[in-house]
Formats: sequence, structure tokens, C-alpha cells
Amino acid sequence: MQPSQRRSLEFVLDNLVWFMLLAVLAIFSATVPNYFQLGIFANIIEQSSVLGVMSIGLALVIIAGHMDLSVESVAALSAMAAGILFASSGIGMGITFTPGWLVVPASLLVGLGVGAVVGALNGFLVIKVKMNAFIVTLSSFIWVRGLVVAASGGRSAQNLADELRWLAIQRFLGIPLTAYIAIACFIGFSFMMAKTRFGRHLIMIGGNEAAAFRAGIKVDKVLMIAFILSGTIAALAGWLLAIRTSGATANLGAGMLFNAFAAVVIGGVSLKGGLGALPGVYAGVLLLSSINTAINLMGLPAHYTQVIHGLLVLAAVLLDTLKQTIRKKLA
Amino acid sequence: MQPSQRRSLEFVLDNLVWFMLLAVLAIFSATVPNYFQLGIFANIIEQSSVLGVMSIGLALVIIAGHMDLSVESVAALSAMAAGILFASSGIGMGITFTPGWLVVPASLLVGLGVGAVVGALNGFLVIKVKMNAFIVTLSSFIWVRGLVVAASGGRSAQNLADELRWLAIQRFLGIPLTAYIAIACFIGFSFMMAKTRFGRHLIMIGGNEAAAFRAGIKVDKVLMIAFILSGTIAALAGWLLAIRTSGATANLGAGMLFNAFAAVVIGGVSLKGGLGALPGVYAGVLLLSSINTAINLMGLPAHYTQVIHGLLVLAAVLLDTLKQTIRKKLA
Amino acid sequence: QDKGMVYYMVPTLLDEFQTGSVSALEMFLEQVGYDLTTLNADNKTDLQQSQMNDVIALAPKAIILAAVDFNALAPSVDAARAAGIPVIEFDRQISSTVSDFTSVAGTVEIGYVAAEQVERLLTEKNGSVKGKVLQVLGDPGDPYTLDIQKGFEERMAAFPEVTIISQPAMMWEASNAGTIVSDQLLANPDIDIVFSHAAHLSVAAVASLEAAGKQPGDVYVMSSNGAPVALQMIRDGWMQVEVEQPLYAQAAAVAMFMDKLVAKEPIEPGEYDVLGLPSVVTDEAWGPTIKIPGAAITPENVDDPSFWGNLKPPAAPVTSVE
Amino acid sequence: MTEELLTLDNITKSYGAVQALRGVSFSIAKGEVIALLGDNGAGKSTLVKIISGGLEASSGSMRFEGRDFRPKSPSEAKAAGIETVYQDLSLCTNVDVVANFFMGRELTRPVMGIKVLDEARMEEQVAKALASAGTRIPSLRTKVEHLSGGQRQAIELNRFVHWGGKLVLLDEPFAALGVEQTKRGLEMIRQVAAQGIGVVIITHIMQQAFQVADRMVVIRQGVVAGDVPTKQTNADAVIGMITGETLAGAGPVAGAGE
Amino acid sequence: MTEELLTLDNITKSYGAVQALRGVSFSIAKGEVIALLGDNGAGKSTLVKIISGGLEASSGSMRFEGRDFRPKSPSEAKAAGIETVYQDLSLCTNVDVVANFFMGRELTRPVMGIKVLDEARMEEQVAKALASAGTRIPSLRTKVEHLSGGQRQAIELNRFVHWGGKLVLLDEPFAALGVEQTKRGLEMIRQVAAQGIGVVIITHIMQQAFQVADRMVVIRQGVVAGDVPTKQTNADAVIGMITGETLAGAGPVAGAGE
Ligand SMILES: Nc1ncnc2c1ncn2[C@@H]1O[C@H](COP(=O)(O)OP(=O)(O)OP(=O)(O)O)[C@@H](O)[C@H]1O
Ligand SMILES: Nc1ncnc2c1ncn2[C@@H]1O[C@H](COP(=O)(O)OP(=O)(O)OP(=O)(O)O)[C@@H](O)[C@H]1O
Ligand SMILES: [Mg+2]
Ligand SMILES: [Mg+2]
Repeated sequence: MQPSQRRSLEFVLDNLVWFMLLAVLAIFSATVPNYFQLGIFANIIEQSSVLGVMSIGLALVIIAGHMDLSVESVAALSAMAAGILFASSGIGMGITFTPGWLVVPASLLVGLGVGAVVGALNGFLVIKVKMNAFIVTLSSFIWVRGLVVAASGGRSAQNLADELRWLAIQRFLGIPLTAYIAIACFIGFSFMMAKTRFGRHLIMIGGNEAAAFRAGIKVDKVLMIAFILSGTIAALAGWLLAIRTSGATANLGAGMLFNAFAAVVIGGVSLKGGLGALPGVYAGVLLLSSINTAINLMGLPAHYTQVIHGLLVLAAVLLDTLKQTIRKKLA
Repeated sequence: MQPSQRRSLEFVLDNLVWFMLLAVLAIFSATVPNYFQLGIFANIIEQSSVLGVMSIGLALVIIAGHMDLSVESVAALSAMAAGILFASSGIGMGITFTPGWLVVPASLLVGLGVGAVVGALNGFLVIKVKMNAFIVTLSSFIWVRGLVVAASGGRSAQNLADELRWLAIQRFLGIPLTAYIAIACFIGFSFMMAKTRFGRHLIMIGGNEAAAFRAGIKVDKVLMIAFILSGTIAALAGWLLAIRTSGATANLGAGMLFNAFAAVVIGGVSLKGGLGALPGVYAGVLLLSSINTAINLMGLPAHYTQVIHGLLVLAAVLLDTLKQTIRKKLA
Repeated sequence: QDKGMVYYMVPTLLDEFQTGSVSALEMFLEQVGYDLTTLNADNKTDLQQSQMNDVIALAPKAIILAAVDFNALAPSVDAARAAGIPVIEFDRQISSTVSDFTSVAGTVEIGYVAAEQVERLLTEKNGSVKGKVLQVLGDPGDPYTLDIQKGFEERMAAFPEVTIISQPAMMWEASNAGTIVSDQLLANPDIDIVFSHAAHLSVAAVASLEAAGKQPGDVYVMSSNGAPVALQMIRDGWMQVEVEQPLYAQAAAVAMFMDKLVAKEPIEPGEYDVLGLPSVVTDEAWGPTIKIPGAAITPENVDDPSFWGNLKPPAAPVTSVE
Repeated sequence: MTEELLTLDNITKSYGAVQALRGVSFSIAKGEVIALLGDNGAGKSTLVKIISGGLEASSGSMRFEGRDFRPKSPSEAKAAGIETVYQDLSLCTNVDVVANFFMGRELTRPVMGIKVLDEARMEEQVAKALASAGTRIPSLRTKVEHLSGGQRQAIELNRFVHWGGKLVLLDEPFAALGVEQTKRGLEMIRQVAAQGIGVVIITHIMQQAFQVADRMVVIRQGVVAGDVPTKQTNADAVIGMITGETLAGAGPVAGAGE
Repeated sequence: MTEELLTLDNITKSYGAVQALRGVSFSIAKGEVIALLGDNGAGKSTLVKIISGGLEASSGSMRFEGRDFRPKSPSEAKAAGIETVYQDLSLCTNVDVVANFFMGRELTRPVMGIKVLDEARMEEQVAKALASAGTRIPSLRTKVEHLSGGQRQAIELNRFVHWGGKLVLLDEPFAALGVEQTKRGLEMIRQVAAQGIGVVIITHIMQQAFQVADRMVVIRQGVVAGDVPTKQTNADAVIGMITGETLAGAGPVAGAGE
């Protein structure tokens, strides 16, 4: 093979998920009625903001060689905390501030705090007590959701303050502000992973924790930060979810975990750790969101949507795997 | 430390989960009203049969260094297949045989066949296509459940043939026959893991797949069998579940996956692979079942059961981890 | 004739009532000239919101919404109505914002009917309203089951001699219900009635009773939603009462008013005949509402074809209200 | 001693842009001991893996015992009679010494028609094999993760002696072994060769190569840079072949750029 | 050259029932090169790990530069100036050569107040270090998983030279290195020692030990069996100390039963 050919092939492989996204959008636009319109594309971006933010935290922990199954429940808890305190009907207590916009930092702080605490607890159990991250965070997945149910009594809170809702309603270039928050997160954390010592250390710990430890990297500290970040970022996702919903319900966000994992894997992050970058994850999120929207618009018999969704996601993951195979042939 | 002291300490550590089970039973018997009675203990054993069987398959794959998140959905699919064909009301087609008992092997065969197919598909994607087992089986978890919904149209089947129900109703020493099926599975597969080449190879593959491959072990074949076994055993669990509920609903078995993982981990199987034995897993299942029964009898407000369940399971896993720490100190 | 597409947002398909509602709405809307497409939210509030957003972009004639969460969908309802799409609440009422039409049986009301039946059954069995009732909830995080519980316990509060034990079968999972029943039978051998919030939970409950050596009638069994399985169990003698949700009437009412809704004509309060049931449309704060209360199905009336569980849809087509 | 066992003909191997082997040809006879020498990164291990079925050559062909040979997997090569000790050890550290020794070839005895692992007999054989190699191991039931580097290598090395075969590939088998163990290992290789088994041994220690090998094959940057009988050469000459006389600092290998 | 750098006093270490170290005492001065010798399983690596903070001793004490020393983690020992090359390599094979070389000590440059990795400068320094060691690596941006065993070891070995420190522990650092690279490595050790850095080197090759060490410390079954200046001994005498004159076959180590 010519070096130039190899180079372009490698470029395509490196950014395969973006090409897949374009291909999928083209196919759906051509085949699904009403898919090709600006409103739908705006919907795709808007819908991917919550999942996108959640996937960032998950990706960080996975790159570091661990796992966080609790992100979905943490997001729900953060949403419920914001809902109970700052929503005005249902079980909401409707706390208000003067000036009114203070509710934005206040609710954000509460949410992120909740997430950080759960993340720290997960981190403590994994790092200090040396429990397996899968089982620790699986338990958190259960008990944090249980906490949401317990705190809400199964009821919901609605009508968040207008200052918060504004973020979901106000649009810039046809896309709500919440989506820009997600994009900003991707840019910031991508930079962190690619250009800072912390990001480099996360990747190395994911590759060989013992080697990183022997090299004097404070593995425990780095991992703890990763878990706390994961919890906090999940909480940010929950806050966005609450704003989107204008409140919170006990089952809010249920089922997101599968999509978050799928996005991370489609985005090229290895579940074995040590491999992956965030921009791909964002493409993965957009890809899932496009698939979801297509399913909504196709008007399939409702009973079959779950099978189809599962199989489409599997197909997307499969394509990513084929990439690895081709790459192995190459290098 | 004296050698004799060390020996007894090691004995306790090796069988810690059994001691935990005894301790938990004693504590609940003393504190939870109505807990201490033969019927409750029989219930615990009976309730653990479905989860127990499912955990065996899961444990096999985990010991081999992989994972199977689809077991819960596969069980549901197998139950639904048996329900649709052999239940007489709802969507059941009520197929009958002469002599009537032929329905037992027939329904079993159908169920196991379904499970084997899904297991083989998982295995194919993991082993041949080299996809990550977590994401493959997570997808299966989704689409197989979707298949249950699609096949049933969201409706349920009930009234299984009496010959099948007999297995759940007929008791020997106060315990239904289904529980003896689970116990027999544990004995059989424990023997397989401890005493046969296949079991030995599974453990070695879980420890170092590359080394096993280089040593000439047919890794692909062994792993494929493990995945098929996992699917088939999950299907057996589903068949027992159908018998227990006398039919099948679209969401049957939902939530069991968490318990199966918890049982496997509490039973001393390492999620990293290569470590663990099945008798401990059975103790783990019984332990979870005891906790569950206690929650049912404690009369807690319904909203709190999920948090409490999650935290109790976490505590059980924690104890198992402490064991590892003590053992590391020892050896 | 082809009057256009209507979307039905169903909250889940893991429940026979919901599954039945899809086919009933499809049938009745076809009779008045509309096509129906159904989107399943799988009990996920956020998914249902995304579906609402996408459907709004498709500009259908109307949206029929059975909300996963009664109130969380309010912003989506507002968004759809702002886009000029009429929104009809089906089965699950949203009172926190205005909708174009609401057709419900009333979840709290199901609890009321169940309480009346418990009163009757306990009196039959124990001579007065006293005894023990095991209430099996669907999921502690589902407002649907919580409303039934609220209605039921509100009415039962009048009878202090009745002990109510409530346990959740997490995620409406049948074998969980079976486990609860078999454990509770040992802890409280004197349970008189098992009341599950869905018929499919009663199937597992009955299986546990059978495995515990009980005969039909030893312990009374009742549940709510009127699914075919329940009617079967009533015929088999295992079950005494099922609280019917009038699925056909609820769906037919939506179809009857669809033309008016699409044309954005006002709906007059008053009495209407829905599949032979006299029903009242009232004007509420959240918009015009038709409430068709459920009935109790017992061995005496189990074969009544108007119960949706008998799966005999009315032969005469519905006609639009002029 | 001149009967051909394995012949390599123009074997090449590229890993993407890196050409690790650029056409290697040599052959080995029954009972012959070949020392495969070469600088770091010369391609020795790559060659071993190709012969043992772990990697596929990009081009070229092999003949084993006169027949075309192209193993698709290690188990195929093993079946043909090729035993390999890898440079990066291949042990399952989660099981004990005995299990590792018999990995993939466990002894069984029938119990009611079922083949049951025969632990006692396996342990006995391992004890014998390790005793004669001079390696002390606290207990044969210790998991390998608790052993020192040299103890681990001893298991791998003695495993091959036990199983024999027709051709043995040893990739730096003494790198972690003690003085006495290395001495016994070298003796063992001569004994093995005396039984007509072919041996390829990779080492960086000239002394070891000269002590045991009949012939030296030197690989430099993926090609054979020398193939001489031991008796006709000396250490300095061989080192010259390895380094290519003028060792040009480090830096990217010529042609490996991209 | 007699200023004490590190003193070990009666260090013991048991892994459960196995007593790997039974009381080791010796000391090393600034600028001194000690060869730590011993049979497989003697306890050498265990000792290295205790000094470098990877393991805690069961009993005994250490003094480093005159102060009590008890590192809880490798980063503590590193902070005190102790660099280690481990027997089982410690590289992150998922990142490239440069990243491994600077693992934990990445160079950064400030960009708008944020410390950003300075890749160019790091690559330059690695190229220089590897060039002088005579190791060829296809590209410094290759992931380490694509390197040969010797190339990997070269990274580890040269990393320590680059960072210096006060005491360097080398656990069989040449096991996989080529002839020329080993020669340069030995020279480097002498240069390092000349700067006043203490060096402990573990090897099984007597030649290497005699070439580079000032003093030989022999460990046998967890105790010091000999501690002699290189000039006052010879290879046969040292081998005698290592094997304990009569190497008693293999079999369980006495006292390690259970
Ligand atoms: N993690 C561990 N658990 C239990 N025993 C261990 C462990 N690590 C080492 N040992 C035992 O301690 C003893 C000393 O091991 P160590 O690795 O220090 O030997 P060594 O002198 O470095 O040998 P080699 O030359 O083979 O590298 C050996 O008998 C070994 O089996
Ligand atoms: N998996 C791989 N991917 C890419 N390149 C590889 C891979 N394995 C080896 N190489 C490259 O191929 C060349 C030869 O490697 P090989 O392992 O065969 O060397 P070697 O002769 O065994 O060296 P050593 O003496 O250091 O063990 C090296 O330049 C190495 O970087
Ligand atoms: Mg090599
Ligand atoms: Mg060592």
C-alpha cells in the first residue's frame, strides 16, 4: 500500500464514527419520511445533550480501567434533588431567590454536590476497600435509584423556575442552550484528556495500573478524582434532564445506561481501559440519537421497537469492531 | 500464628459465605418476626432455585474471563416460549401431548434450545468477531427482552399444564422439586469445574487467555461452549420461572440480573476472571434469598425497600472483599 | 376516508391494558377515518419527551398521550399545543396544564372500587369488615400504582379492623409478586385477600397459593385493570373480583370527539352515549374531560362482552359527535 | 544428523509499516541445536512465533518433516510436534504449578466413565521434573503468581523437556534463571538434541550459544546476516555479524519510517 | 566513597507461610555499585520491592541518608531519590515510547495558565537518551505493545539514567538486552556511580557482576550468605555462596511447608 493511501485510510478509521454518523443521517434522510428537516436535526442535537454529558463521565472512568454503572441513577438523584427543592408543584418545595437567576447556580451546586458524594463513595469502595468497580457501581445503580424513589415517595416534582427552563427554551441557531453546555463539556474534557498530565495519567492507569503506581503516579488520587468526576458529570446530566423535563420523576432517565455504554463503545473507547478519546464519544451519542429519532419517525409497530433498537445499536458497535480488525491488519 | 490456627482461619475464610449465611439467618431469625420457621427456610430454598440456576451459567462465563448480561432476558425468552406453546390461557396455545408428561421434556427442550441459540450468538460475536462481551451481552439483554415483548405482544400466557406445575407443587422434605433441580445443577457443575479438563481449561483461560492459547488449548471452542452453556442454563432458569409463576409475562424476571451478579460476587467469583467455585455461589444465592425474604417480612414502607436491598447486597459484597484482604495478609 | 395521522404515545407495553389500548384506539380511530401510529416509551419519561419533540416536528392531526408520568409531560403538552397540535390525555390524567381533551377512568377511582369490593368480600367471609389484606403494588416509583394505592387506602381508612400489608413487586415483575405472597402466607397465615395492582401479578400470586396447598376460595384474590387473564381466573374460581378499566369506552370516547378536536371546535359539556354507557363530559380546569368509571367484574357478570378482557370489541362502529 | 527437520524459505513479516522480517531462509536438521542470534528488535521472536503458529507470515513458506507447513494456531504446531518456550512467559498465574505444567495436556483417569483429573499423578511427575532441574519452589500447589521470575521460567523450560516433541523453540529461556539452573538447562538441551529432537535457542549471551549450539544463525534487521557452524567461528566474529560491524547509534531503523 | 547511603537492618518478609526474607542486613555507600546475587527464589526481588516502596517489610528497619526510612509507596521512595528498574517490566503498553519514558514526570509548558504537555520537548529528550544507549526503535511514537522484549527493557533502563536520583535499584536489567546494549549499559552504570549515586544491580551473569560491582552481596534462602568486595573474591567462590556449596536438588524449601 502507498503511504498516502495508508494515511487516508487511517484518517477514515480514526474518525470512522463521524463517517458512520454522516452515512446514517444520509440514509435516514433518504428513507424515513420527514427525517430531513432542520427541526429534526436540532432535535437530535438537543436530545443528545443529556446522554452526551453522562457519557463523558462514564468514558473517563472506563478509560482509567474501571466502570461506573451508577451514572444513570446519579443523574436521576441530582434531577430529583433539584426538582424537590426548586420546582413549584408536585412534591417540589419551590424555593426561590432574589434575584431569581440565583436558582441556576444554586440548583447546579446542589445537583453536582449530590453527584460528587456518590462518586466519592464509589471511588472509596473501589480504591480504598479494593472492591470491584462493576459490583460497587451496580449496587449504587440500585440503591441510588432506590433513594430517588424514597426521597420522592414515587411522586414527581414539576414546574422548575423559569430562569432554569430558559436554558432549555432559549435557542441559539435553532438549538437550545442546554446543548451548548454539552458541547462545551466535550471540548473541555477532550482537551483535558489529550493535553494535560491528568488525562495522560488516566490513560496510563487504564493501560497498566501497577506500572503507573510504580512510576510514582498517585494512582489512588487520580482514580478517586475520576470517580468523583464521573459522579459529578452524571449529576450535571441529571440537572440538564431536570431542566428539560421541568422537574423530576422517580423513574427519570431509566434505561439511559445502556445508551451511555453503547455511545462510549461506538465512540471507540475500549471497555478494557486505556484506549479512547472523547470526540468520538460525542459522535457516538449523536449516532444513537439519530437512530432513536429515526425509530420514532418510522412508525414501526410499537412492539418491535425494542428489538430493533437493540439490534441497531449492536450493528453500530459491530462496525466499530470491524474498524479494530482492519486497523490490526494495517499496523 | 500457629499452623493449626492458620488452618482453621483459612477454613473459615474459604467458606466465609456459608458462615455469613448462617450468621444472617440467625440474626434475621432473632429480629424479624415470623422469620424463624421451617416454612420460611423452605421458601428461601425454593425462591433461590431460579436465581441459583441462572447464577451458575453467569459464573461459568465470568470465571472464563468474560461476562453475560443477557441471562435475565434469555430466561424470560425461554419462559415465554414455554408459556406461548404450553400454557392454556392468555396467549398460550395450549399444546398437549399423550401421555401428558411429555410436555415436561418438550417444553424443556424448546426453552433450552432458545437459550442455546442466544448463547451461541453471543459467543460468536465475542469470540469470532472479537467484540467485547460486556457490550455484546448488554445488547442481547435489550433485544432479547424486546423479542419477548414482540413475541407476546405485551400480553401474558398462563395456566401451564399440570404435569409442569407438579414440579413446583410436589414437595419432598417440604421443599418443591424445582429446588432439587437447582441443587442438582450446582452439584453437577461444581464437579465439572473442579474435576474435569473442561473446568480446568475455563479457569486457565480466565487467568490468561493468551497463555492457554499458546499451550494448545482450543480457547475458541472452550469459550463458545461456555457461552452456550450460559445461555442454556439461563433458559433452564427461565423454564423453572415459568413453572413457578404458571406462565409467562413480558417483564418476567426483570431485575434478576443484579441479584445474579451479586450472588456470583458474594460467592467468591472474581469479576476479573480465573477465580471462583460454584458451591460458594449457591451460598451467595441463598444469602440473597434470605435477605429478600427478610425484607418481605419486615413490613418496611414500600418506598424504602429498594435502597435497603441495594445497601444490604453491597454490605454482603463488602464482607466478601474483606475476606480477600485478610487472605492477602495471610498468604 | 383518510383524515390523516394521529400519534398515540403509549407508556409501556409490558401491561395488557396498554397493549389492549393500542389495538382499541387503532380500531376506533379507523372507524372515524384516522390512521394511528403508536410510540412506546418503555416507562421512560425522558424517552417520551423526546418522542413528543419528534412527533411535533411531524405535525400530525392530533397526539393521544398516556403519560409515563402524569405531570412531567406537561411542558411537552404545552409545546405540542403551541405548535397547533391538539393533545388528548388518555387513561392517565394531567391536571397541571390544559389539554384539549381527557378520557380517563381515574386511577384513584380504581382504588375506590377496589375498596368497595374488599368491604363486600370481607363482610361475606368474616361477617363484618375486618381481616387482613395483602396489597401488592406494581412499583414504588410508578405514580399509576401509587394512585390506586391512595384511593384504596383512603377508603379503607374507615375500617380500622382491616389490616393492610403493602409490598411492592418491583418493576411490576410477576415472580416478585409470587415471592411476596408465599412469604407473607407464612408470616400472616390469616390473610383474607390478596389485592394486586395488575392482573398479571395475580397469576403469580395464584401460582404461589396453589404451591402452598391452597384451594380456590381459601384466600380471596383480586386485582385491577380487567385483563383477559383475570377473567380466566375468575372463571377458574381462583379470583373473586377484578376491577375493570373500561378500555373500549375510554378509547371510543377519544374517537368520537376526534373530528371536533382536529377541527379545534369546542367540546360541549353534557351527557353522551359511549358504547351504550351514559357518560358525562365536564369542563375542568385542565380542559374538557370524560370520566368513565370502572366496574367490578365478579363471577356473576364475567361474561359480559362489554368488558375488554373478553376481547369482544363492539360490533357497531363508533360515529363522530356532530 | 543431516536429515532435514524444518526449512524456512524467504519468510517475511510486516506489522503494518514496520517490516520485521524481510526474507529469512535457513533450515534445521534432526538432533541439531541452532543458536538464533541477533540484536534487539532484529526479528527473532517474530520468527519463533511464525514457526509456532502464533503469527502468520506475510509471505514465504515452511517445510516441516518434508511436508508443507503453515500452522494456523499454536495447537496445530503443537500437534505437529513443535514445543515453544516464549520470551514473555505464558503461564496462567491464577492456578498452581502443577496445573501450569500440564496446561492443555492434563492427565485424567476414568471414574464411572467420566474422565477425572488425576491430580496425584500429575503432581508426582512435576516434582520429578523440577527436582532434576535444580529449581526450588515452596510448594507445587502454590499459585504461580506467588513465584519469583526465575521460578516461573523454570516451569516453562522444564515443561518442554517433559513433553519432548520433534522441534523445540526456546526464546531466551535462561534470561531469568540462576547460575546452576542455567548450567543444568544447557545440559538438558544437549540431552534433548541427542534424542534427535531439533532445538532452536535464542540468547544474547555468547557463552551460552557457544556452549550448546551446533550452528549459529544471525538475524540482522530482518534478514539472515550469517549462518555458520559453531566450530568455524568465534564470539567476536558473531558479535560483528549481530551489530553489522558499525552499529549506527539508534534512531529509527532505515525503511521503517512512514 | 564511604558515606553511607542506605542501611538495611535485619529486614524480614513473609508471604503468609512462606518466609522470603529471614533477616537481611547490609549497607550501601554513595557512589558504590553492589551486585545483589542469589539463586532463583532467594528473595532478591522481594528486597528490591521493599526498598522501593512496593512492599512493606514484616520487620526490620532501614536508614536512608542517615534518616529512618519506611516508604509506604513507590512515589514516596521516588521522592526520596530512589529509582527502580523492576524485573517484570513496568510499562504501559497502551501508550507510546515517549509517554512511557516520562511516565509520572511529564514535561509541560503553560498555555494561558494551563499546564499543557510539551510533547516536542519530551520526544527530543527520549531520542537523545535512546540513541546513546544503542537501541533501535522503529518510531518513538509506536505504542510499547508493538516493541520487542529488548526494546522494552531499553526504555526502562534508560529512563533511570535520565532521572538519576540518589540510589538506583536494577533488578536483572540486562536480561533481555543485546550484546552491545548490555555493554553500554554496564558502562553507564559506572558513569552513574561516578556521580555519587549508589547502585544495586541484580544479575545471574557472573561476568556482568564482576565487571561492574564494587562489592558482592549474596542472598541465600532469605539471609545474607556473603558480603565481599569484588577484588577479594572470584566467580567460583561466589557461585559457591549462591548455591550453598551443596545444591540439594529441588523440592520444597525447608520451613516453607504448609
Ligand atoms: N506475592 C508473593 N506471594 C507469595 N510468595 C511470594 C510472592 N512473591 C515472591 N514469593 C516467594 O518468595 C520467594 C522469593 O521471591 P523473589 O521474587 O524475591 O525471588 P528472587 O530472588 O527475585 O528470584 P529470581 O532470581 O527468580 O527473580 C520465592 O520463594 C517466592 O516463591
Ligand atoms: N505486534 C507488533 N506490532 C508492531 N510491531 C512489532 C510487533 N511485534 C514486534 N514488532 C516489531 O518488530 C521488530 C522485531 O521484533 P521481535 O520481537 O521479533 O524482535 P527480537 O529479535 O525478538 O528482539 P529482542 O531481542 O528484543 O527480543 C521490532 O522492531 C518490533 O518493534
Ligand atoms: Mg525477542
Ligand atoms: Mg527476582
